Amino acid sequence: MDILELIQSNLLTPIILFFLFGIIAARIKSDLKIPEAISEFLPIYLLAAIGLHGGIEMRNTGFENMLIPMFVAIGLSLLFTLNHYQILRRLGKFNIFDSYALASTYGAVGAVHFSVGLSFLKNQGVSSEGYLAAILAVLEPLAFIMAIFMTNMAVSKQNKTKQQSLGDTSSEMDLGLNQSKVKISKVLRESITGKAIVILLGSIVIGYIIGEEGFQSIKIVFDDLFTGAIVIFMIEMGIIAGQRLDDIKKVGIFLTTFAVLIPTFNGIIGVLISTAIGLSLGGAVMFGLLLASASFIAAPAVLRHAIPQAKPSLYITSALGITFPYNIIVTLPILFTISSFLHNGDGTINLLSIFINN
Amino acid sequence: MDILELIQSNLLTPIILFFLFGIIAARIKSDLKIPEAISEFLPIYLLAAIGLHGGIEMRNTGFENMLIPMFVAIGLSLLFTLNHYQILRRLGKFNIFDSYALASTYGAVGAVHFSVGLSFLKNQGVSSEGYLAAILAVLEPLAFIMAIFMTNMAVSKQNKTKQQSLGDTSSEMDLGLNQSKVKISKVLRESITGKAIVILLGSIVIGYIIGEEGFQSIKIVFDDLFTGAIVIFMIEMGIIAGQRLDDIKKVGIFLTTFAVLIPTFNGIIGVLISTAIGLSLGGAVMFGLLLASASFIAAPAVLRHAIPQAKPSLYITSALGITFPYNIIVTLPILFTISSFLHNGDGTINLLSIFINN
Amino acid sequence: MDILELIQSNLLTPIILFFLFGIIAARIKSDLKIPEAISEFLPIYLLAAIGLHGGIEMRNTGFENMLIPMFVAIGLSLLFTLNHYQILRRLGKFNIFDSYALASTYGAVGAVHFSVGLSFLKNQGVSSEGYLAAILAVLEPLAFIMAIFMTNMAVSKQNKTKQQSLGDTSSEMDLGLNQSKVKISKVLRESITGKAIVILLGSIVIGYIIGEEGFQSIKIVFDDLFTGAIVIFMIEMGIIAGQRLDDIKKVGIFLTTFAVLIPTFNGIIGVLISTAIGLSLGGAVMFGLLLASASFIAAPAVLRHAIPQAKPSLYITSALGITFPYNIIVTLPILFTISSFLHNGDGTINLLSIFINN
Amino acid sequence: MKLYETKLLTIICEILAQENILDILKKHQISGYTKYEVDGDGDRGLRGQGLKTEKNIKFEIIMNENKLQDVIEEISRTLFANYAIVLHVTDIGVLRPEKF
Amino acid sequence: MKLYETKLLTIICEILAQENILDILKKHQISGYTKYEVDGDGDRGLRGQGLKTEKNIKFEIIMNENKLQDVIEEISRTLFANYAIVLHVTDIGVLRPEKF
Amino acid sequence: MKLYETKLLTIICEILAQENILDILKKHQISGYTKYEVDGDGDRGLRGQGLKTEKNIKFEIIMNENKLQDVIEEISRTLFANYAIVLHVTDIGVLRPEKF
Ligand SMILES: Nc1ncnc2c1ncn2[C@@H]1O[C@H](COP(=O)(O)O)[C@@H](O)[C@H]1O
Ligand SMILES: Nc1ncnc2c1ncn2[C@@H]1O[C@H](COP(=O)(O)O)[C@@H](O)[C@H]1O
Ligand SMILES: Nc1ncnc2c1ncn2[C@@H]1O[C@H](COP(=O)(O)O)[C@@H](O)[C@H]1O
Ligand code: NA
Ligand code: NA
Ligand code: NA
Repeated sequence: MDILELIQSNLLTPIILFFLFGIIAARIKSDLKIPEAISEFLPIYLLAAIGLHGGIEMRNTGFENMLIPMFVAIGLSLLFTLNHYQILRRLGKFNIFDSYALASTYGAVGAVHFSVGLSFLKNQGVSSEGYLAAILAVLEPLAFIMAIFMTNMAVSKQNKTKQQSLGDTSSEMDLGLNQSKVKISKVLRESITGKAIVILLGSIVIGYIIGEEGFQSIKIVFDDLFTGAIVIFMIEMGIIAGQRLDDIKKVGIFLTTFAVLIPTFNGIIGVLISTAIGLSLGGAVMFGLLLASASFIAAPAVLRHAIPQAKPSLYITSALGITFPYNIIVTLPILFTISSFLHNGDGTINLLSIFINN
Repeated sequence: MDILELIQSNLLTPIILFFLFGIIAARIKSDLKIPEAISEFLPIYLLAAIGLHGGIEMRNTGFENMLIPMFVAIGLSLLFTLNHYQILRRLGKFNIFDSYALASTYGAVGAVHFSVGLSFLKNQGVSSEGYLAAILAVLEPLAFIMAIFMTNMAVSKQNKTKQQSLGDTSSEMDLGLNQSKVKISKVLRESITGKAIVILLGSIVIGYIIGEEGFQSIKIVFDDLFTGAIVIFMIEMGIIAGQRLDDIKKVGIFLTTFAVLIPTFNGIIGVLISTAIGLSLGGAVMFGLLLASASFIAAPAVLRHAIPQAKPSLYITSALGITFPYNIIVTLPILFTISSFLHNGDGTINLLSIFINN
Repeated sequence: MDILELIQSNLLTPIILFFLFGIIAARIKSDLKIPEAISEFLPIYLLAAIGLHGGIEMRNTGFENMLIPMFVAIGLSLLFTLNHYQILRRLGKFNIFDSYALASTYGAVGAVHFSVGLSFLKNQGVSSEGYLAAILAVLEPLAFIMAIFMTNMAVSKQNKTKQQSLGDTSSEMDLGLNQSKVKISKVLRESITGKAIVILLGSIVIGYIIGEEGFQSIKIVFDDLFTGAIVIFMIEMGIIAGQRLDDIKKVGIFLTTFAVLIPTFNGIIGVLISTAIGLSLGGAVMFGLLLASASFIAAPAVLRHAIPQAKPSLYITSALGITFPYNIIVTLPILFTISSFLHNGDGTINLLSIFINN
Repeated sequence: MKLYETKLLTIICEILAQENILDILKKHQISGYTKYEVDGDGDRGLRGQGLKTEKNIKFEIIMNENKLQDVIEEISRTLFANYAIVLHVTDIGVLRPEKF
Repeated sequence: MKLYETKLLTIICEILAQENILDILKKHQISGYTKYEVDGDGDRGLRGQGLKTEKNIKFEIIMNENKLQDVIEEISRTLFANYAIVLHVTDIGVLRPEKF
Repeated sequence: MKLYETKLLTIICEILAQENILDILKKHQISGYTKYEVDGDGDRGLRGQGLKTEKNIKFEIIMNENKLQDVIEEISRTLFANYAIVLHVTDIGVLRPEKF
């Protein structure tokens, strides 16, 4: 199957179709809505399921070999975030706040992406390394923390320059800047105790402890219902994306291009490097997808507090309205094709060694 | 099994029993309640499941042969609505607003009826034509639109007569009447983008696209859990019906009789005609049930806006408190018995040709 | 497997682990929360599942032999409640209101305990008598009703003494006391129409009517999903318990000891006596667990109204924060080991006859 | 800080009148309001149990006095007859009167 | 339109006192009120997290002045000691004073 | 019963400003407040649909007049620029003025 065929067949899965359906429902201004309690509960459920699955896999396969992928993922995530910032600030001419907010939104990872990816692989009959759920948990807060740290640094510098030139120390703006500087420890704390990470890490540990056998009694809830639950969640995601579609005009041509090219680029790099360090076909796809993903659930919650000067209409709309559909419809099949080629094609080793030697 | 036995065995299914249980819980003033988020979500889920099921069946069996049943259903639905109006206005002496509201409540169709019907057939090991879900979607807003249209017409006429006799054009009542006249396009729009129709049509299309195979990954959620989900919903429906039982006095003897005889009549006609135009045993039961059903979820939402002068205590109470339980307990087995007789009895063709020749 | 091993393996089941996880999440002040609609719905679902299960079992095995266990349970429950009161009032020096509130909290039974017990037995491949669900329903309000009755009696007596010594009849306190005296019929009424009992009894009856066969269509929802649903509920229970952990200081050393020893004692007595009157291995465990359990969902709702002078921080914290985790982690394996020994050990009959002869 | 006197209009109505209220606000160029779901009891009976369509909604709108008269006039004229509605007006102080 | 002066009584209480408040209203022949769930903090600590029974409820009752005195007298006498309750009174204007 | 005059400060703000408001209250030693989620519309557009983070929250705080000035001064200085916030003040009467 070539990429186009795979994209087409992926397009016709319930997950994608119900997402598109949600967008249409919102566009025709239907009053369809998944009740709030359900759409708040579903991410918790999805993360618990991802975590249990990952923990059980880690028990089966061990997690000694998880350290290298973990550090590579951390390194890439930080590198990419810096790269995004440079592109947005220099080429895109965004102000410093929007640049950092967007850079970290695309440097961060999305659990919904991850769920869709797992379900996609299940459909293809391909498995992936369990420890990727742990990498998801670690990457979650990483890009935000760095972006906030960098914003603080940049702000202090500006601040100092201003003070020197003005000699005035108690301006209101100053006050605001000092306030934002202390926030980093709070953000760090809140990220780590944030519900997403807590339920994900907790479920990984529990999955690891109970193993395949202990999982049997809850398998139907946390495994068999998984794809159906994603489908229901995708309706709501589609509706929210659809409601924001009007905002895309505000996003502009530069950011739209960014929101498509960057995930593709990050994802492909992710597949290549993870293949090189030994991940399986499915593992490389998930690794690439993690790096390709943008955060649209955590981002608004964290950034609105941490960088309140940045415009949410930019970072939420581009991540949820452009990148997410693009990734699950187009990027995912691309990454799968590349990974299949690298793992099954005869030229794999050669190709990789060439790539690495360069 | 004769009708009485079938009624009895139907009475003892979880769906009916939990509905009766809900009524009792409400009557003894228990504080039992299904949380709102759940009871808002369940109809969405049920409609999605119905739609997917219908779409998949349509893919299997094609939908060319759906046109005739569709037009017959539309015709019967309009005819029945007019018939209800005449009966209510002339025999029942209801005012014009209540007459139209009730006429359309009984001309419209109910998705909960449909769910219970599907589950009943599943229990009997009988299948039905997938396109009936599409007919459900089309019939949903039909009776309302006609009733509102007719009400507007009637009101304008009254209006004109009054103006001629009074020569006064700016009275407050007049204003109200003019207002209600413009509402029809809005009602039409809102009906079509209403969540019930949107999720139902969307799921039919998605079911048609994904087919049996694409459905596998979500089958457990959207098929295996179906009857259990209905049961939970029936508890809440029972509670609401039970809370309204006191209002039945207000409904009066005429409307109570209407609420029992009309569905029986409409349903039997439905089975006969649909058998004549070639529907299967199960399909004829569902077709009859559609025509027998009264709307008690859409009706309050639409009519309260569109014909605010009508009394909700009449149309909600009779539809939910009388017709719904009567239909699922009595009408459904009757329709099934008739349809079985028509389809399996040796005299089928003869009987039908006699019926048609008359 | 000896007790310690069993405790250890029980500790490592999803139910216990997710409960502990919830506690940790609350302690690190995570914002993790199961939405209210879900955590309100889950007990209703669990009780419906318990009831259906019990009803079906009763149909299989008859319920003539349920009368003796029922009366024994009632007798023990009342006896234990009085015993708790004596201990708390005399040894613990609690005031009369706190003593009665606590005595009934531990005399009452907990449906969550029961759910966990059922799931534990399922895991061990052991079944239990269906009529225990009916005993659960009967015991639920019993201890409360007695405690409130006793409180009223005690209060009237005090009241009379005071009036005689003061000769004053219209003091404000007096008014309060008279008010509390009339409450008993209201409490009785509210207990019996309370959602827990209503859904439990309703489901038992429905389960009895539909039997194994009628259950098939909803088995997946009300049986297969059971343990997974408990797991989700346990997260929330853990979070609530964790939030209350600070209050444990206020509970004091006496009540903490009480909260551990009393359930162990009551539970063991329960296993011994129920074995003596002929319950099966699993039935005796459930019987013991019922008597060992403390109520932490019904208690706050009933007692806060009925004995408002008692301190909720005492009875909720000790029941949910100490007794519940202790029971599902320690008491349950203890009771199971004892019951196994009594039922399988060769000395069973002898041991019992010795016990009874004493 | 100086508080400027203005008015708070509170409207409690059945949820079905919600759109009509919003239309009236729009017509009078009032773009700010706060709303939330409430339960209640009154001449038309208990509200807030059962179906979503049987709930009440409460609007709170800060506005200056001249608009107020027109708005309550229109609400009472067009909606009082057909819907369960209760409204009341409170004197309040705000910081940025130009916002309302 | 003329606004008639009347009173708005607001009561915030733990959900367990809800029935008692409703009883008192009934006793004083007050058939209209609005209520909704709220969270809060006060002398008796944070409310609104955790168990349903630990929530607060807020009542708003439009009533005329003479009933007001009796109602708040009874609430403070019978409920203040045992329940977390806060109440306050606001002057408001309504259109149909006979309704309250 | 005597009602003592005091103030009710009402704050409607996007949910993200919630922590900041609570911090300010704490700083001014105000330990009592009531809060609940609301929807709304205003200069910054419709709020209350979609994501949880896009909801509004409404605070109601009974407090005496001297604290009031400091609190609204700090809120307007530190939060008005970055968050959607509307606040207003009402005169109310309470029974136990020492509680606030
Ligand atoms: N006296 C009152 N005080 C506060 N709210 C009221 C009052 N009367 C009615 N309401 C509210 O207004 C709604 C409609 O009132 P009604 O039209 O009287 O049924 C009720 O459901 C209550 O929420
Ligand atoms: N100063 C205040 N302003 C507004 N609401 C308050 C205030 N103090 C207490 N409350 C509310 O009243 C409830 C009970 O108060 P308390 O008895 O002080 O715990 C609290 O949970 C709050 O919802
Ligand atoms: N005139 C108003 N009356 C009542 N509430 C308002 C008003 N204007 C704004 N609000 C509330 O305050 C929130 C923030 O206002 P804004 O900054 O104007 O968007 C809105 O979402 C509304 O809930
Ligand atoms: Na990323
Ligand atoms: Na019909
Ligand atoms: Na007990």
